[in-house]
Amino acid sequence: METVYLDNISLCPVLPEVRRAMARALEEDWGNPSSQHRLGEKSAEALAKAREQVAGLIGANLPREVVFTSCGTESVNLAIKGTAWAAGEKGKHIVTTNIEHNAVIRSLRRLKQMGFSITSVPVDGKGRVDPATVAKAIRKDTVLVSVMWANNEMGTIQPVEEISRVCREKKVPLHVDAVDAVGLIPVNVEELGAQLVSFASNPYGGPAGVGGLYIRRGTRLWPLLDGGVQEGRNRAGTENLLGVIGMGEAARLAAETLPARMEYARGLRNRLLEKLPRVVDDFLVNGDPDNCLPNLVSVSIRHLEGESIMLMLDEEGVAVSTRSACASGSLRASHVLLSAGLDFADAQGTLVISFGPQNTEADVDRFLEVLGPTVKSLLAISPLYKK
Amino acid sequence: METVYLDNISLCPVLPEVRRAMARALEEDWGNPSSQHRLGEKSAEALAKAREQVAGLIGANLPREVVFTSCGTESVNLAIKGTAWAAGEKGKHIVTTNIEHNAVIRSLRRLKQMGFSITSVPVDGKGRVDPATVAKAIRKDTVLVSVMWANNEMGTIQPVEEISRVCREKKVPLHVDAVDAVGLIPVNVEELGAQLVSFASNPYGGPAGVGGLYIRRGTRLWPLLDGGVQEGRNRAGTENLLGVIGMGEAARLAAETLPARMEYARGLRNRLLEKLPRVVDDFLVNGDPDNCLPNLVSVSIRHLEGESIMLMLDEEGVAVSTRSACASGSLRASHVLLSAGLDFADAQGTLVISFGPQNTEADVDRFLEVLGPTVKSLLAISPLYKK
Amino acid sequence: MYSKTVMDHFKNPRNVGTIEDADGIGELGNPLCGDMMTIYIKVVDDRIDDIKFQTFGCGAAIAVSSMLTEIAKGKTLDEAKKITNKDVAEALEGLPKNKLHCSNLGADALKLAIKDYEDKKAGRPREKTPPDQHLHTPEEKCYCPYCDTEVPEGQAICENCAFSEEEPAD
Amino acid sequence: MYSKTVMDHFKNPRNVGTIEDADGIGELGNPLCGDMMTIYIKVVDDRIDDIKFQTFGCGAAIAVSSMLTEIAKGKTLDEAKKITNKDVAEALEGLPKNKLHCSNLGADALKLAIKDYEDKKAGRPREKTPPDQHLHTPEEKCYCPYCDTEVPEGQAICENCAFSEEEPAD
Ligand SMILES: Cc1ncc(COP(=O)(O)O)c(C=O)c1O
Ligand SMILES: Cc1ncc(COP(=O)(O)O)c(C=O)c1O
Ligand code: FES
Ligand code: FES
Repeated sequence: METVYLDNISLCPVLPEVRRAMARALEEDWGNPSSQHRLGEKSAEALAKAREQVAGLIGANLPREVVFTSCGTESVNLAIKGTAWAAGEKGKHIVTTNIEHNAVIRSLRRLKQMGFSITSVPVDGKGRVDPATVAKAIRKDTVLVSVMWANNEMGTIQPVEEISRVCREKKVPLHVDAVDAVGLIPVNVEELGAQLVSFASNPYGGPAGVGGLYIRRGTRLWPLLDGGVQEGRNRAGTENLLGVIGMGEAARLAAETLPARMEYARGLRNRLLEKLPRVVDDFLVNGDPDNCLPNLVSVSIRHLEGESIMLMLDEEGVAVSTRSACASGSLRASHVLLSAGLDFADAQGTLVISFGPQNTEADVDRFLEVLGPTVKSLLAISPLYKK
Repeated sequence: METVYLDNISLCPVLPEVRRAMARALEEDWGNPSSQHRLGEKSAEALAKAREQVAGLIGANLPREVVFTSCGTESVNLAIKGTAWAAGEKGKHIVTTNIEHNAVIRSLRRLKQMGFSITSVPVDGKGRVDPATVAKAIRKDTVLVSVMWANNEMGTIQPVEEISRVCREKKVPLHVDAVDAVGLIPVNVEELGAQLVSFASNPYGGPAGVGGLYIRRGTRLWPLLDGGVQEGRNRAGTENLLGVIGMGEAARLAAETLPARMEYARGLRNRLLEKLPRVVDDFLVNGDPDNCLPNLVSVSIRHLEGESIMLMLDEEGVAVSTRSACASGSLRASHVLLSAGLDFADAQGTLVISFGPQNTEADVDRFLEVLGPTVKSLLAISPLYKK
Repeated sequence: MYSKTVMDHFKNPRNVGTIEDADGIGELGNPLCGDMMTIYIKVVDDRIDDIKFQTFGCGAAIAVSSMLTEIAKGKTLDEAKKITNKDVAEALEGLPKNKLHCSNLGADALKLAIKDYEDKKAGRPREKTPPDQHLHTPEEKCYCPYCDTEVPEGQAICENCAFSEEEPAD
Repeated sequence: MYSKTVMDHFKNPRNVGTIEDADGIGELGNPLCGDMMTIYIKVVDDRIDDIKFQTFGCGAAIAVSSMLTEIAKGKTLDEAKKITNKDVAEALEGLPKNKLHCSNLGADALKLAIKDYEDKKAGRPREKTPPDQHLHTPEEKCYCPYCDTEVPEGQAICENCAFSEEEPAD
């Protein structure tokens, strides 16, 4: 049985071109980029090339504004903690939103333990932040605003441009968690004007466990990893050259094909949303239809719990993800969905279907074909469902 | 011209078996280990297998005592900063030595900026720390001792067993930077009894930019990367599964072949040291002949500066490394060599020759063949050399 | 992740549904993950003659409910009261450590159903247990599904990371 | 890393050695990396008739010395005094940014040699410049070899990371 993989937001298959580039690098590039002899130079060149490719994808003015990290989480931690620690006497207050990824939430909670205070602003029913609310939350001692670009549970895209304008007016550095935006929708950090933008390699078909942080020239932050002089002294440690080469290739491909990929994903998304009512009666579509990731659908199937749906689909060879507490190993239903106003049971029944370039219309159809009977048989078990 | 690569301590070529394992993984393993469906499970299994292989190499009792990181530097930063931050009211004093790697030095300096105080103990002329000096440096408010296992510039192996005994007596947690020990000499963390042991994947033929930290069960530390629940909550972020699989395979091979590899390297080392006087008149061999890495030779060629030697060798296709300030991009000659009592000029002329399993006796001979004329022509330029 | 037996009971759950004129109903919610389970019993001669369940919960919770009903069916009330959560988990050939709390739901819900039957028979007013009352018994260890550490007896949720997901960062 | 011209001058340095009965000797050390350069000149009719160097330093330092002697040879003293470090670096087709301070050594050492000649001729006592005196001139930017940031005029070393390598962590 062929697996139909519709969980590209958790982990995207590495693109064939990227695999080829990495397989080649595996045979060739093994000098230490910091060491001075010729083999080292070859690696330094590969690193520089990848940096240019990534800078190209995100619209950075200078390649050196891109620092490679080991994942989106590291980028986020470096951006947030690094800025907070470097702020010194300027203040100890940070503004964020209620729908951030755990990498942001937990970084901030760690800073709270270190004496910082945090204001977290709410979102509306579509999961959008109001820039005016952010403006109001900024205080004299605010040293950072951290807002995500696109949400990985609802697909909602935030008004980051307006938030950036607010932050520039108030002269507060802005960090944008763009892990689920870069490579999926157009991102131009130079136009955005944020000081810090986090992203990863995998969402657009690069290898997992490789990330990047855009640090606008002139931005001060303390490294998270102290040691050698790699990455412009912003991140010490021997580079994962293989991963970085893969990220570079994935960035090059994404920059070239982004509009086509978005168009294609939107087609699959629309097909799914159009046909969904034919197989499920009672469901909610989450997020903001006017500002959403083209490749993600977030639906809450009412009266059901998500892991059980996911598991049954998986048995039929269809892989999706769920935001149910049971599945995520978390204690409560997703804070993102609850923040957007879903009730507990609906949040528990949320499926996230996400497309990659390898998916086809047949995949959508197969998902729907399997979903119908799955929902029917689980509704029979549910104490919440009254016919 | 074939390159003779004798800089395996900076970066070791990835072993053919490891490349094969990674090439295979590149085609297969791409589910997210944290996600629950079947593809995710396959990856979780690969991750668990690698963890067992690495635990086997270092002699950890439980695989979960091994946390994967993105490099030796991250392991060191996590061990040192994580322990210091978690110590809270217990104290703010840390003991280390004068010959640590920059990852340790700079992590400690960062903690100094955060209010910690550091005592750094000296070494003798062979680069060895006296455990009694460490014992004397420990105070009531000492919350960590950090000592390296094997030094990457002189090859000196430290008396970590005795230092561990001292720390256990005084009930102070011990971190051992074993980046240049694990996979090169026998390491058994369970017998050692240290709380934290840092290591990387590359020194024994695994991929670069992958590391590990042994965290003894029951040890408390704050994560450096906050976010998801990966790595037993000690290190959040999407895993570099490909790298980890490579590290696991390299660990498996190292565990199997360590005695043979050591014996082989020792043969090359002895050959080099025996023949060196035939091509160079005035040199010093650094380190401790009784306690040294089998695959590393550190020699200071008198009256010469290291980068110039290294560069000339490189032109002839022989890659070694140097600890000269000019080459390392540092301001001063190596703190390690100066701490061991070398004068400035000698420290500037230090070459580090390091072997990997791929090296042959012919490589040693080629190095010596090229070194003789190189030294002769550079001595002619040196103002320090008087015939 | 799940054993074959769990998957079998999850995919083909036994005794699903309600009993119209049930003699006892036990309803229990799990404060850890917000899931719900309802057990219906029909009692004949102090024996569980029929048993049905409805569950809103994960794969493990469904399998636990199904297995529990299989074990309980035909047992005397006294025997049924002695079914422990551990019995159910063992019959399922084990549950992942962070799913052990789902199995706690099963035996507890059955006990509530029996109590409901006995109360009714004795003419006592029927107690409605608030659904978030999770009964930790001393012999059954419960692990936080989030951080995998043991949740001590008498504590409903893991202190280490209680509700940390839900709250925003401030 | 290095240009072809640098490598050529490094591998085949011109004018290596000492001049036994030199008319002027300039010796200069680089406080940034501890390297040393000595320039020997023979002056005939106010022209540099012969010039030799000895250098303890990196590839760049050796190439700089070699190129400097090539440029200076045959020049009048006045012309020679006008040679800037930038001229040398440009003749070498550029140096890596963090090696620009090596080129600073070259022209400065030559100036010291000329001064030594002039002092001797004027009967002034010969000044021995302490070898760690690195002369930053306003028009020449100098970058820290460690962190690549510009070292401001009048400052011998980079404040950002001065000597941080040498000191232990306490
Ligand atoms: C919005 C967002 N931020 C941060 C992260 C963390 O990135 P990584 O998983 O690469 O560590 C993710 C990952 O899913 C994410 O979706
Ligand atoms: C002793 C020692 N510690 C730490 C490190 C840092 O490890 P990595 O380069 O993997 O970040 C090194 C690397 O060379 C080392 O030799
Ligand atoms: S019922 Fe929620 S985790 Fe099992
Ligand atoms: S002379 Fe030392 S870096 Fe060039």
